[in-house]
Amino acid sequence: MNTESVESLPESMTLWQDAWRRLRRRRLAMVCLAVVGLYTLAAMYGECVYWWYRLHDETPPYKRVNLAEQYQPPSFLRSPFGGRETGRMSSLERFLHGLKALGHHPLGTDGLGRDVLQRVIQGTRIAYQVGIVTSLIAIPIGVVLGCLAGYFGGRVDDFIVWLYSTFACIPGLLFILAIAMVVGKGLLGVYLGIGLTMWVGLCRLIRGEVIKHKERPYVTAARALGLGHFRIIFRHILPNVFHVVIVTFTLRFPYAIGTEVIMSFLGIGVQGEPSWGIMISNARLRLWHGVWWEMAAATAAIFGIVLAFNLLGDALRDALDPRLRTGR
Amino acid sequence: MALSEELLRVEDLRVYFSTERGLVRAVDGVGFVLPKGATYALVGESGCGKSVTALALARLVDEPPGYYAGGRVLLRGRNVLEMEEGELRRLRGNEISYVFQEPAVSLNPVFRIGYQLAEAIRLHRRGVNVREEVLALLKMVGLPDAESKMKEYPHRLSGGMQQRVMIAMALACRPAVLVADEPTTALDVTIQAQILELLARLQRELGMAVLLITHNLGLVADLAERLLVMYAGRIVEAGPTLDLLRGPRHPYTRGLLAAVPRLRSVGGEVRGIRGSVPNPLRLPEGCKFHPRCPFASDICRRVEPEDEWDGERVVRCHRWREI
Amino acid sequence: MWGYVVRRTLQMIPTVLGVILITFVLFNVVGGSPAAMTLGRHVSPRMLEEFDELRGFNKPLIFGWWTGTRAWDAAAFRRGGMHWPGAAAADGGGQRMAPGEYELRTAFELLPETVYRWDISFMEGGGAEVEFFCRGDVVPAGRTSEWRRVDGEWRRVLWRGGRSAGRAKVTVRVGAEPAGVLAGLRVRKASVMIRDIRLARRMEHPWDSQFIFYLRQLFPLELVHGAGGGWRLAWKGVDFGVSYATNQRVSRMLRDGIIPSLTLTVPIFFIGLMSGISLALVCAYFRDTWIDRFFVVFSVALMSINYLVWIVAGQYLLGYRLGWFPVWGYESWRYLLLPVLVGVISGLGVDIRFYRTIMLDEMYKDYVRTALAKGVGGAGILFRHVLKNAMIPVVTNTVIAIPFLYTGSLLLESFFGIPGLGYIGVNAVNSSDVDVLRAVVFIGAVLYVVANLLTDICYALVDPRVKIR
Amino acid sequence: MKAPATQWWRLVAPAGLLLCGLTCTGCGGTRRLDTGAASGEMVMYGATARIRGFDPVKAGDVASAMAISKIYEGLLQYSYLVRPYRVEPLLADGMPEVSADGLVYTFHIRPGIYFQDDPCFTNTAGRGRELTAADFVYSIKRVADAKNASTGYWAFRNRIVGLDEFRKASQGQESTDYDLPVEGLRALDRYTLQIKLVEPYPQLLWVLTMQYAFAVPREAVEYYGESFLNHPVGTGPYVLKAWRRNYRVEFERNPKWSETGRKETYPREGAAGDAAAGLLEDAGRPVPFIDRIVQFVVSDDSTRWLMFLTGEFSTSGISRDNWDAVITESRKLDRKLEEMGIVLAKTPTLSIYYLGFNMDDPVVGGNRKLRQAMTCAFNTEEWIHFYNDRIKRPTGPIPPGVAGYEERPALFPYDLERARRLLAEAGYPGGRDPRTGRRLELTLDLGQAQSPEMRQSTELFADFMTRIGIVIKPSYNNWPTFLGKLERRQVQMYRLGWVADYPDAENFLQLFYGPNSSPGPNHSNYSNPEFDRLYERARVMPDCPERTRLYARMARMIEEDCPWIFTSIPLDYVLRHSWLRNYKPHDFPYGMVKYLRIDAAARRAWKMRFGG
Repeated sequence: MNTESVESLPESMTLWQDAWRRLRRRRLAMVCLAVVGLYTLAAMYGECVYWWYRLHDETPPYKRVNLAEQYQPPSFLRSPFGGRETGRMSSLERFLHGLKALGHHPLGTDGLGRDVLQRVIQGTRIAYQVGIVTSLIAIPIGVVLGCLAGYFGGRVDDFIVWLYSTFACIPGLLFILAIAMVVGKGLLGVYLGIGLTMWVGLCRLIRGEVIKHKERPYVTAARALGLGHFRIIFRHILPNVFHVVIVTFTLRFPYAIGTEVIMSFLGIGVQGEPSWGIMISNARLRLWHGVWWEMAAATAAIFGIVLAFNLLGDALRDALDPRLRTGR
Repeated sequence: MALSEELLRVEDLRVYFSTERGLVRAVDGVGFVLPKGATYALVGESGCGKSVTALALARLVDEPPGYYAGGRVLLRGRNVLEMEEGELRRLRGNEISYVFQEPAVSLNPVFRIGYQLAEAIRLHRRGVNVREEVLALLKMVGLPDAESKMKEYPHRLSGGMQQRVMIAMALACRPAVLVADEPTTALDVTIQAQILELLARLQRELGMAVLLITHNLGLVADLAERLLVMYAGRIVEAGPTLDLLRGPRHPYTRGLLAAVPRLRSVGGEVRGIRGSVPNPLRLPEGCKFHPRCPFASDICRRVEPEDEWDGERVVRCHRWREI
Repeated sequence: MWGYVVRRTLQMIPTVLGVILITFVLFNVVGGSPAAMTLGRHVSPRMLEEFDELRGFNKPLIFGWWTGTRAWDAAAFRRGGMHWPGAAAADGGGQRMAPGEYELRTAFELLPETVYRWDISFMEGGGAEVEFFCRGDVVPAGRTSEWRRVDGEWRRVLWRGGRSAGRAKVTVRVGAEPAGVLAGLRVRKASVMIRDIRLARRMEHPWDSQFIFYLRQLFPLELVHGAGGGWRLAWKGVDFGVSYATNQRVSRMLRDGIIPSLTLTVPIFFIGLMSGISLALVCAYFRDTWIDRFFVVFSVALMSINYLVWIVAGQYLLGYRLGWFPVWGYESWRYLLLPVLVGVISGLGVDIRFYRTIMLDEMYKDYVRTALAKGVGGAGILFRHVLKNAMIPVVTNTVIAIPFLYTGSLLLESFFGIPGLGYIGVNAVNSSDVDVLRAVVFIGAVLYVVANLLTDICYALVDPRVKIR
Repeated sequence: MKAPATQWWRLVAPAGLLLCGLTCTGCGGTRRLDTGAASGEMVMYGATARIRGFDPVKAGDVASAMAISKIYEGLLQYSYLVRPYRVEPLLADGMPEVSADGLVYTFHIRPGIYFQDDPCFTNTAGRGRELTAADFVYSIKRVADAKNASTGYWAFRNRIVGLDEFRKASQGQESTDYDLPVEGLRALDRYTLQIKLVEPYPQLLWVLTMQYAFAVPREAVEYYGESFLNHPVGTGPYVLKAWRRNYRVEFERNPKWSETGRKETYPREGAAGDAAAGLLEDAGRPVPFIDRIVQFVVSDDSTRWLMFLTGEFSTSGISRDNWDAVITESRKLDRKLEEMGIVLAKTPTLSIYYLGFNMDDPVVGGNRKLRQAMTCAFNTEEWIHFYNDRIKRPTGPIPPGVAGYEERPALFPYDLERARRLLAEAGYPGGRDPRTGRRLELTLDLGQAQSPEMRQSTELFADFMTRIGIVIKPSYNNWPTFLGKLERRQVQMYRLGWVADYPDAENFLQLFYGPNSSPGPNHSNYSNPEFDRLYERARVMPDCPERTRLYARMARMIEEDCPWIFTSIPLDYVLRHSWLRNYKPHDFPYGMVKYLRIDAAARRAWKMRFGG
């Protein structure tokens, strides 16, 4: 088919510009990007709240118990524009009153009277932390080991392949749980558990790519110029395989979030902070009695971010690496 | 030649592709007539649209992204482009069949050769002894030890043999038209000659019409009766092979011929064509060749030339008489 | 072919060794007190030590001459846990001790005929002198020149003031009558700060370690002196130890758990495979139409729903609200319907996407065009040509998933009360049941390695292009 | 023709097995839950926690103890109906003769008690033999055997003459010699057992009702070896029919009872009000009533609740989250449930839940004012509200219903002002640590992090403390890790409960006895020479007013010193279906299932009306 040759026609554009252009043309991808942006903002806001209260040495509102307000449904279900006390108000006053009521626990409260929305935002903060920190653990390990294995081959390759195949053959979730058990409960356990299992796939991909690129003329040329091995690997080959890292990152991010949720739910994840998994776990029992909003909020939050990242990851993969295209 | 019966007529064929970057007019107004038993060659640089033209003859272009924007392909008077799916299926492999350029990937890797041949026979012919027919076909294309080769998987054969199998498969139902899309590109030079020879022999024996698609002018000189030169989705020049090779009229054909290295001109320079194939998304105004044409004048930049007939020869150029 | 299998089997060995190493390292640093779990609420240090001894928990990890003893809790002192009569409370990470005599009272009497070592570290002496003394049936070990025997007790000066920090080690051998053995410190001239006192016991053999113990459980080959006088190797059967949470042999727990796991995962596996492939074929057949696009979005959406949500929603809506399925239990096949359904649906998104990618990759291959040109119809291309080629990645992907059948679906089992290996695994995590967890992980890993081998063999069987040397 | 047939089987057999696996193993040879009644058999279904085995020496957890007590029996048992609790003879023929100095106990054992039939009795070709005094000697020795790592050795340690020596001898590699005589533990003749004590041990009678003193036949232990804990062989009302670990356990009426003509009867004597409650209707009738007991290991609250509602389980607790659906504002049972014939029983339990301070910790251990301040800041009312009134606030270490408990106001009741004042006196004005200028931060360690109720109530407690300016940092652990930390004294604060082993204040007060410090049960490492002296005195005293006064005085000392914040005494709310008869809540319900009866007709009728 000639479309291939059509698309590879020269245009003075870097890979990244080209990818961005492809991406921008996808409406769905842009929507996802916007959603991810929203979540990022929420996470940053959550981080600010957290640190503000931390620095002021005060208890943040999402941890403050108010038993008088427990199990309040979301504000939009509480008929904010009606109610008894609005009887003698003018319509404008009533409207303003309604707005204020809408802003009061918009997603309801949980069993200790804490605002669900605030807790969902804090959950976003935790989810982002988990996604980012696990990537910060997994990506350097995966990239460095993958590059070394692919480039040097021989003994180095044997060792690294042995290492990752050993890691790969241990059942995933159990391995993560076990690591978390060793490190101890809490975020550190989550980070290490997920991070130390996530590098394997990346390492394998990078190794494959590097092996391919090692044979390319530009590497031979660089070698002919007498460049050092590490310079060749990290200055010449790595930029050419870095799109693999980007795509892996976007596809692994939701995985990390989902795993964190499961770990927290099982009680070996985040401790003392409102994570989505903990919210689901708290809300589960009340669900039988119709208190659905805490469960729904956490579930929807997870669904949104994971869906956005999944779709974005697909689009990115299509844009960055047409050979890996999965079709539309 | 002119007396021959008309078999395939292509009129103003237009095949466009809608890609992410825009519309690609891969084939834009191609027309020719292929008589029964004749061998025509379609030549041009890669990307000029010749493969798409070939595929369009049996409506094999992937839709989407491609679509047929206009024109007709008449095989024995019936328009292929308007056929029902079932009718098309009966046509393909039966009346018009193909030999593709890379036999290594064009054969299904997980089926035995015998099966793939038999499939072609079973689809269109009833009441024949399939096994014997397969053996006969393999013998016909000169495959030694046909009996055992039948049971082999494609990857166990050499490139030349694979291409012979492809040809055998194409000939399984004695088609009226054989389209050979660069059948020799992926092969060694020595094998190339064998395959072309084989094609020539089979064409003589079976009396079918052959449309040979190639970018290599030298190869087709002996084989084809008529040359069709394509550039940017259009046939820019056509005519009997010898006439055309001796006296090319379109500047593009001239350029192509000049670019063929000749033994005689050792030490002489090989001249190519300036510039490169234009971006199909942004074809120039007027004559599509004018940016690379040494003879381009003002009119070439503005107005697209029409076909000009001169006996059996056609050319699309404003200034062919002048140069 | 056989040569290939043998060679690949040999290549498995390093991986299995790696797994052994990882599982050992991982699970031997796990915190927690199995002894307290087993022995109940009324424990004493002595009982703990006896328990450790029984289970080999007090051995060194891989190699070592010295091992800790519960007779003296190493951690207690640094946090100020020790109170000698007359000594001030601990502060600044140490215990200040005024001149006087202090007994190092152990929680229980030491073992007879055993070598013990006190390891004491000091800080800012300020001119103090510290002497170690030891009474009873005990002999100093190590350099004897430093020891003096006075008044029926052994004495040794450990610390003379002037230094800002330091530590001293005292080694003694307890005799046959440990009952009267008493050690202590005498502080003279000025007060001294003691940071830490540890007591260690000497092993008879440095390789008498937990790692070797573990290896010998996994590779229970033993040299046995045969009846005929010669030596021979005997295989004693793999032993995964005893679960302290259930008091059961781990191997037996695994045996009991495997059937329920399989009854859950095998249906999930096959139904998932079938539905995944058929939906992927639908996608491939209708590629680039709205049906295909719908399935793409559908599968990504399915993928994005957390496993937990499926379980909770399944139990709540289908089990409780609609009453279609039993919510919990493992009594008859009806109890498996809901977990199987949840398992299939939660895996469907990934499956559809994966198989669709494979199918579409194949759809754009050149041989498809050849088949089209031959006149093969859409269905023929899809089911004959494409499917057979797509089976190569499908089969390999499938075989590699088989070991995960064994561990079952961790969450499914624990939430639907299916007493399989996943359930056992989660329970083991929650109760730090190291032996069980280690065995589950280990067997899972070994199965994975074997499945890898099978995958390669299958690959060779399915794909005629792969040559086996 | 034969070859193809075998070939065919080879193909079909695995597939068939798989199919069987799918269907048969699923049902495990059992019928649907509710069909047992149809055969005229009286079957009871219920939930249980995971059972760890049927070896009485390892009956450390409630679930195992409950299961073991269905099969094994001891010399004595608690009376079912009488309150306050009292022991009565079971396998013993009357109460023991006690020497004047309280050191020698002589028991006569009922003749004609037989163990169940079991292949382990090789001498009698599998027929169960008669129980003798030697069986008790053997069984208690088993508890002392170091190799058994029994959870119950504490009950006899330093108590029975010569038993500690036996334990010492049982250490080491070679197998334990059970023929080694123990002076304080002798079978005088076939039916007479003599126990000699080192010092007076008035709690011995309570101890002898516990699983650790149950009679185990030596044949079974030796026959089954390591798997003895899967093969219980006892004298009790039930035998183990089937056991799928982690999932399901089934008991069946012990056929040996009818075979040997053994008769146990329903008690004729009850506490006040029992007759009115219909608890004496079956007085004098032979027990057990129920033929078959099936229990499931359901770890999930909501699942258990659902199975109760559908009538599969005959009793259920009420979790916090089910509360509103079950109990009305006025602490009555919900009307709808009442109409379904569900009955609510509510009693305080003999247990105390608390937040302990590690007295070794430099911050909280040395600062009594700080601990008192935190006790004052503990908002009892909100705590009880959070638990939906399912708890009572304890005032001291002795729960009500036990001698030594005093009905009086707490020394440090909820009082924020006082808490702030005390906190300032403790050196943390406004909660600020003057050294850092920030709020005082304390770490609270917990086990069982997976329970949402645990987590949420901890967050509530943390909130109480922030009101006086102290930050609580919870640290969740799994249970063993938590115990490990306690054992190594690595915690600052911790959350735990104590369920009584027997109804005697001594059992609670020993939690503060210095020598019992971690790893012993005194996890607060509380050490007070005065308290220790009183404890040592009270421990050997028989039940008398003076001892009760001593207990009360000790409890006051503890309350004053605040090594714990006493948080709750759970009220046991149990729901049962009306067709379950003779149910009375009991703090030590081990072996009491034999008194329960199911009204089969009533259950059938109920099922017709309400069962899905």
